[in-house]
Amino acid sequence: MSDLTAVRLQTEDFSQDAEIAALKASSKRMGGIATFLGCARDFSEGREVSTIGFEAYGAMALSEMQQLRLDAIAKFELLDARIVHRIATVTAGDNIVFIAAGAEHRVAALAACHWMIDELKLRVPIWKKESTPQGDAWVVPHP
Amino acid sequence: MSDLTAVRLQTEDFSQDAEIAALKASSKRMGGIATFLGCARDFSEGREVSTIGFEAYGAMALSEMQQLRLDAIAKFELLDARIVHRIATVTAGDNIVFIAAGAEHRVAALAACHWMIDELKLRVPIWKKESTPQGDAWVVPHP
Amino acid sequence: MIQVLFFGPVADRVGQSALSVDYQPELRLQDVRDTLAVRYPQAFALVCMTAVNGQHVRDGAMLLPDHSEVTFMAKFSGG
Amino acid sequence: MIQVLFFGPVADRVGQSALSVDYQPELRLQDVRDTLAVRYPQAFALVCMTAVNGQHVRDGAMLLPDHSEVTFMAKFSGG
Repeated sequence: MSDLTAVRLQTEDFSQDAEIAALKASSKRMGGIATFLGCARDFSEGREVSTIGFEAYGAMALSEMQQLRLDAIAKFELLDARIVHRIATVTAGDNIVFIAAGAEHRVAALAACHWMIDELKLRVPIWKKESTPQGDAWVVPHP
Repeated sequence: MSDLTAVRLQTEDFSQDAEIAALKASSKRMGGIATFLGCARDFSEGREVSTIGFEAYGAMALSEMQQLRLDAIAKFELLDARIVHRIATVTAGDNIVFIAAGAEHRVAALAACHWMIDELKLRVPIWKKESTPQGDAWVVPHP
Repeated sequence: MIQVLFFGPVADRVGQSALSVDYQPELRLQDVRDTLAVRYPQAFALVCMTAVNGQHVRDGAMLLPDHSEVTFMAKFSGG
Repeated sequence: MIQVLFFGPVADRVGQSALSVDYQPELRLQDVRDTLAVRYPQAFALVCMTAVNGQHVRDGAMLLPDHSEVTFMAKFSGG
């Protein structure tokens, strides 16, 4: 049985079905569930990418993700929310990050999901390195 | 092996994992996948709901959903999109509708997913009947 | 022959999900609607969209070809 | 002793992921930053956020308690 805590950093992949089942278990009043799944691409900023590696300041990243979940639940009156981020080396098509927001109605779920992935990128101390045929480079996000 | 056509009306439940895998198979350039899952609630407009039944004008519903998918792909430059709607009698917590939008970047995927579920409700000839302890009633959507 | 279909709340109020209307030349969509609305006023009070052969039609003046499938529909509530 | 942590691109440029700075009374966050920025100018050119004991700190005048964990971080690129 894998760990299905609502907020996790982990090496291994995750299952959307398992995450959604865990989210739904919190309420029978959940009418809308919005999710965002971030995946590794084989091409970025004009360069071929062979692998992507992640490094996190683990303790702080986890506490920032936990706070982000609570902030989203309060801000959008969610019934529940989940955030999972892999810290691993991945290749094209692999899952990287999963956000789920469950609410009574769809508008709150969709808005919360969008907000959570935007905030995660700003708040959570994780860094991404892309390996390309030209060498490795840490990604510098656009402002 | 269940049918994994990109647009479907079906009685049986579906798997998010299977849908996402099918969506991803279309491109290695997909960096963001946004999904919306609509579920049956045990409570609606102040009334307890025991079951929800759906009826569709099947041929038209399917062609409207197919067109909606193509419109979303064109409008948001998606790499792929999927729409699945169950036509069945469901109870609280059961899946009803699934929308997935895959794009190179998250903003397009999230916007397309939101747009598709809004448009589906406007365009697709499906009707919902709620069974409550007080009797059955077809749902009249708000304007 | 024109095939008329009803679904969901409209079918409930009509008491059936399909009926036929005799075809005649120059038959317009609005003619079929008017005839049926007199017979099923409660059902037609719900009708806010019409399709001919599975396509939305807004123009009641549309001439119906023989063997058309006409559907009078209440507001959708899927999703 | 103050424990200083580096991650990702900053760690790469420093050449290590942790180092220690001697504690002294009245030691401010900015003092540690200034000292290390002289030693590792290329790494600190990337630093745009600082945490003390896992909490974001913007005020360089913050006094560092002994045994603090200080982290100088480049812009995040997770997700």
